[in-house]
Amino acid sequence: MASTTSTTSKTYIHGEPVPTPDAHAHVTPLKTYLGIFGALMFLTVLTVLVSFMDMGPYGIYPAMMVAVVKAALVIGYFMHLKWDDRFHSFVFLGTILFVAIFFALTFADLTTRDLMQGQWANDVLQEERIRATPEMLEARERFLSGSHGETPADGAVAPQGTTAQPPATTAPATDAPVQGQ
Amino acid sequence: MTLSLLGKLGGGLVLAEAQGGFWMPPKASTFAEGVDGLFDFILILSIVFFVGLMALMVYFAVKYRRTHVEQKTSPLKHSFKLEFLWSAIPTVLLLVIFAWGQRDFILMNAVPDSALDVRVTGQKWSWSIGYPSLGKECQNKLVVPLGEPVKLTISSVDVLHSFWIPAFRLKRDALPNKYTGYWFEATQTGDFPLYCAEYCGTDHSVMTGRVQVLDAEAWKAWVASDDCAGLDPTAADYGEKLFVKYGCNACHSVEGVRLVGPPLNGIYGKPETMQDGSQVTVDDNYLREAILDPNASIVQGFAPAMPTFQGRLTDQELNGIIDYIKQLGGDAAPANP
Amino acid sequence: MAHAHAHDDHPKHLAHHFDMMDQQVASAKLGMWVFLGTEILMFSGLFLGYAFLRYMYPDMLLKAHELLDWRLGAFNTVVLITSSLTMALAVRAAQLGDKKQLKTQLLITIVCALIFMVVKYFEYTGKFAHGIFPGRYYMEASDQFLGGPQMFFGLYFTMTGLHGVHVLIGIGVIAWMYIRAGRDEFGPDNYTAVENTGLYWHLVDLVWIFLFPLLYLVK
Amino acid sequence: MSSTTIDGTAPDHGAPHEEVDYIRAKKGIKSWLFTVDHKRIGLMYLAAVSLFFLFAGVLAIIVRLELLTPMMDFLADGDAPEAAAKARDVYNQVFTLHGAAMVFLFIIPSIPATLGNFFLPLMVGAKDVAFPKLNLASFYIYVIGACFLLYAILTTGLDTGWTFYTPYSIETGTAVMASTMGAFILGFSSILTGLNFIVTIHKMRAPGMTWTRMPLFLWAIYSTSVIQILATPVLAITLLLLFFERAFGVGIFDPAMGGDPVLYQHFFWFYSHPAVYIMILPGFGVISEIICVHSKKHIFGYKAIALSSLAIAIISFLVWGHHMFVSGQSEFAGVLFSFLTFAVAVPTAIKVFSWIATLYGGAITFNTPMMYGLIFLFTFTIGGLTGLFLGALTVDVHLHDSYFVVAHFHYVMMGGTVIAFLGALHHWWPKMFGKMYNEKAGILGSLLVFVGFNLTFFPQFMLGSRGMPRRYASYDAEFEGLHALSTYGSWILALGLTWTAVYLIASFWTGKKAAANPWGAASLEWATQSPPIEHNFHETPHVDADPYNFKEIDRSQAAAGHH
Repeated sequence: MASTTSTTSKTYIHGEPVPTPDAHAHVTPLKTYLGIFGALMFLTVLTVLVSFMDMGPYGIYPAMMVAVVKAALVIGYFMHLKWDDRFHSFVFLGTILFVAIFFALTFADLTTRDLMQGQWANDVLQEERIRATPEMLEARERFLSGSHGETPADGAVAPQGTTAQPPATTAPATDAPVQGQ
Repeated sequence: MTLSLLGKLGGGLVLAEAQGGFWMPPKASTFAEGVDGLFDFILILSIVFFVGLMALMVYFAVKYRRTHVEQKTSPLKHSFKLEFLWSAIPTVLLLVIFAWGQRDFILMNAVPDSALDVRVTGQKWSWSIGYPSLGKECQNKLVVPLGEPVKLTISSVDVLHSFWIPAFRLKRDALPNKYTGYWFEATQTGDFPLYCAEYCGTDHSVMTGRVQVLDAEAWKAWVASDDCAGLDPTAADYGEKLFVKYGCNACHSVEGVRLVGPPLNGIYGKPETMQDGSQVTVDDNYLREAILDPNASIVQGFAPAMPTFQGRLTDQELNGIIDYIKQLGGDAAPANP
Repeated sequence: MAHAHAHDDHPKHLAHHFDMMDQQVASAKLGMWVFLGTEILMFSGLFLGYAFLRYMYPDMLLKAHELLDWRLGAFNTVVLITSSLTMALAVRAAQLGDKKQLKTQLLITIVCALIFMVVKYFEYTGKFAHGIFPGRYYMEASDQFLGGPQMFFGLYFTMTGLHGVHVLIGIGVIAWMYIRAGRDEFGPDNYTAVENTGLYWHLVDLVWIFLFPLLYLVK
Repeated sequence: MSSTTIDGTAPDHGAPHEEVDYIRAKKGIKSWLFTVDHKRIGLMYLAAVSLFFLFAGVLAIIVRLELLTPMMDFLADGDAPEAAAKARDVYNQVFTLHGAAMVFLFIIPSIPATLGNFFLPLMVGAKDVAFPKLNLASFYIYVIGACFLLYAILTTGLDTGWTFYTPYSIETGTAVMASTMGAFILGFSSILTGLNFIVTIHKMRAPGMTWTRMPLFLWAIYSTSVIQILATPVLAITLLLLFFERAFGVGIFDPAMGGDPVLYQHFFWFYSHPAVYIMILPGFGVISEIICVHSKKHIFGYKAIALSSLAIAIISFLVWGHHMFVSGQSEFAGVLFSFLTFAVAVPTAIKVFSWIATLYGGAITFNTPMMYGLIFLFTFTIGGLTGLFLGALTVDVHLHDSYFVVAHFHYVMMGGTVIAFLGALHHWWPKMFGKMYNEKAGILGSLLVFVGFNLTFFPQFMLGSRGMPRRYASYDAEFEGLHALSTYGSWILALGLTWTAVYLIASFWTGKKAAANPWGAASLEWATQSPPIEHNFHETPHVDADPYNFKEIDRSQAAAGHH
């Protein structure tokens, strides 16, 4: 019922003899690599430029689309997935699928909480629901009104309260935070 | 010993049968019927499947036991019909269970407008149960009227807790960052236990209380009584009541006993050794700081376990508690171990 | 051993428990791809944390990211993409058996990675100088509030920090490849180690491709 | 014994040229500590895992002793109230460490890392796993992780429960950071083992071993590894975030900063629910092997069992929210997760039905492995069915965090995995050590374990449904009888396990020499001598039939009955 074979020239990668896999053979031409590099640089510039268009919270969509395209280029060409064993693509896409499950089901909770839970103390504002003290609300107001983001933040003009504590304000700015657009 | 145990157990079972059932505690809310119904449905289903499977297993095991070395066995490898059936039938039954549970679950969360508003606040390790419309505030005691809808809005001031009333078949976690809750209508007068069901630290096991369901008359009497009444700042026992209301007594004894935190009797005006070795005299300012920012300085030999009361106490309440600690007797041993 | 490999044509780089070179190479590559999968899932937790913040506190997040300098982020993006290119070229050189090219490209990759880390260093110290520390050390207690910038920076330092650790590990591994290349260990028949190092390095790049717009750009 | 023939007969042992086995192949402590032989690594895991099982088991006995009576007494030093408060702290640490040690140090590595390591390469007909050095590394990573946990125990202990729920885990004064680091490191051990197994199964199967000729144990280990690969990284990042939360307050899990403890639970259970299947799937695999081999019957529904393992692995990622029905997640999410939860019950049911159908028409030997196989069917079926109560939304609202849950997961984890582990140890003991244990002692041990186990945990179902919350150190007097019963059961269980350890260890000296294939099994691990030689097989085996093709199967009947 069973026989023995010594190790011969055949590969048994899936338990069955298969012709020698060809994963090695493909050498990408230099031109392709440079082309991909150019495309990635172009997309980087593009995503920065798009971010200057004031799209508010919708800015995330073009940014993510560009990032996905860039990722696809890196994976497909730099990482050779385009010519690689199909199963590696399967592994990669499978991983992405489970990341998607993680996100989707967690957000299935986060985004639907107020459907029914709004009835518990829904007279209280989201931010103030529990534990927010007046000082916190004031700090929030201060922060959102932009006093942090817009000053060159070298301490002198920082809003009150940021001057006392040690490491906060002494060293000169090595990278001046940029003005809010 | 074993006999007495069996007696106890048997007695317990008979007693349980009288109060509720073999499996379940007494049914005391409108939801209990539905929950127990589904429980029984799954139980019967489980027993049928379990007994059936075990009977088959034992039957096969005995009938096909190996009696001689060369015993031949069946070549049966699979049967599509059988496999389809035993995939499809459980699927249908499971869908029924799901749908049943889902329906009641939604009802459990749809609060009628007329419900009596009760606020439940968990803290390490006690429950405050407030009645905004009645101006009452109870400790570890929930009093509800029979046959009237009651809405509990649950939250916590420190870590997660969970407010479980087995007789009502209801439970919901108390969170520090948002309100949760449930509602019910009690269907049986009596006195039932309530528990904290989410692990919350040292005294989790004693974070329990009672639920009292009162009939209309008793309820009226209770509402009019001064049980759980709001606190009068001019009353002599104002500080003592606050001490219980905020659960201080769960960790701080006033009889010289070492609990989670240091006992408080006789400490006022005395020096205490802190964790960093420094000596502090217990005065009004120290007590104020110790209540508002408990982890700023810890008495030697104790863990930093106390939640902050910043933003939870009014100045009047704070003074009341400090006055109470001030006048506590001083003949007990000093708190230091 | 004596029984298993009695035959003479046992390739130099073949480990004892494999029958065939191709089998060994395919195993190493599959292993690497599976490992990359675990890396992606690990980072996904941080991205979900970011998504949570964005969902719960959009105003704060949009405001807080303005405290980051997009120019430094963009510069680092360019540096990393360049290093990705040189890494790919290094693999190509190994495939073609061009030892000199291989060493040069690996060296450029290491230099790019070091530049990335140096820029990160200045970015971090710059933040620290302004009191921007993660979490509860952010500026002062009075600057923190529920859903405040302390959360954004807590996550910013965690994400970029974990990514930075990956860059450092990458530098170590690529340096090792450089040393091995110097010992003439790689050739057209044996370059899986370089290839797998490349895969890892590209993944580090990939993560940054997403971190950059999310942390520095998105409004 | 030079032939690798697989024909189901017990080959004549003491054959002329038997070779030196893997245990005696090399001498000295170094030859063990630096070995890359998967079999030796498996044995080192077995030693480590057994040690931690003993440790966590002793903690369980302490828990049960405290719960013998309603008051704090066993752990309390006297009757004073302060003694009770202190004893409650000790109790909290004891149950936390019992859980953490059992989950992270024992159950997760139990079957995969010990028996998987030992038998996976043998069963695929390979000389070793794909990455032997990585395999050794993951053992040492496991040891380092365990050291972190031990450090936590020896310093301030840990009192968060094994789930590390925030915000309690952020503010407690116990060694949460050391413990999370420990679990984080253990996670890497688990990931690397899983990675190794996946690649081994993909690339190193012997000639002729197609996917459908793999023993079901391999399918189970494969599915387990898939979960390890996909879920454990999320545990790693969760624990890392918790670590940073304590170190500098990232805030996303801390309500005091604006974070959400429920988000932490999502993160945690995204790993920890699939982890339940990391724990039980290898047990499923073992049972498939045991039931077939000891009833000499072809498995019923090979494909259904194999694919249901994979299906469970995937669906297990969709159901984590059923740990959170009352946690404050949205009601919609509760309903969604409840629905998905019932989906995972179907493949599990298919397995149980198939195993019982396998018994039909067999030639069943009542030896110790088979006893454990039957016990598994009994206890796991209870464990599985009680899961239905907890998946149903409203019933779970009542039963959540009660002793019903405690009983349920002990029926699955202990009645499932541990029983399967014991069965597997007995099934493969002859192969691993070349010695037969005392069969009568084995049967006695299995009966003691069976009685002790059910007596310990069945009363807990009743405790839970009647309203006993879990993680309570003291309780209402009405629960005393059932608790006492449970404690008495734990003594019988401990006796049974001790007895098992004694006769198994005794077999090293007193056991008869085992044949290469004492059960007449047909899978590859039995095709080499017992214990195997260092490189497993003299020649690469060639497979041309499936692993349940016993010679006792009546092929004439098959030919007649087919079509």
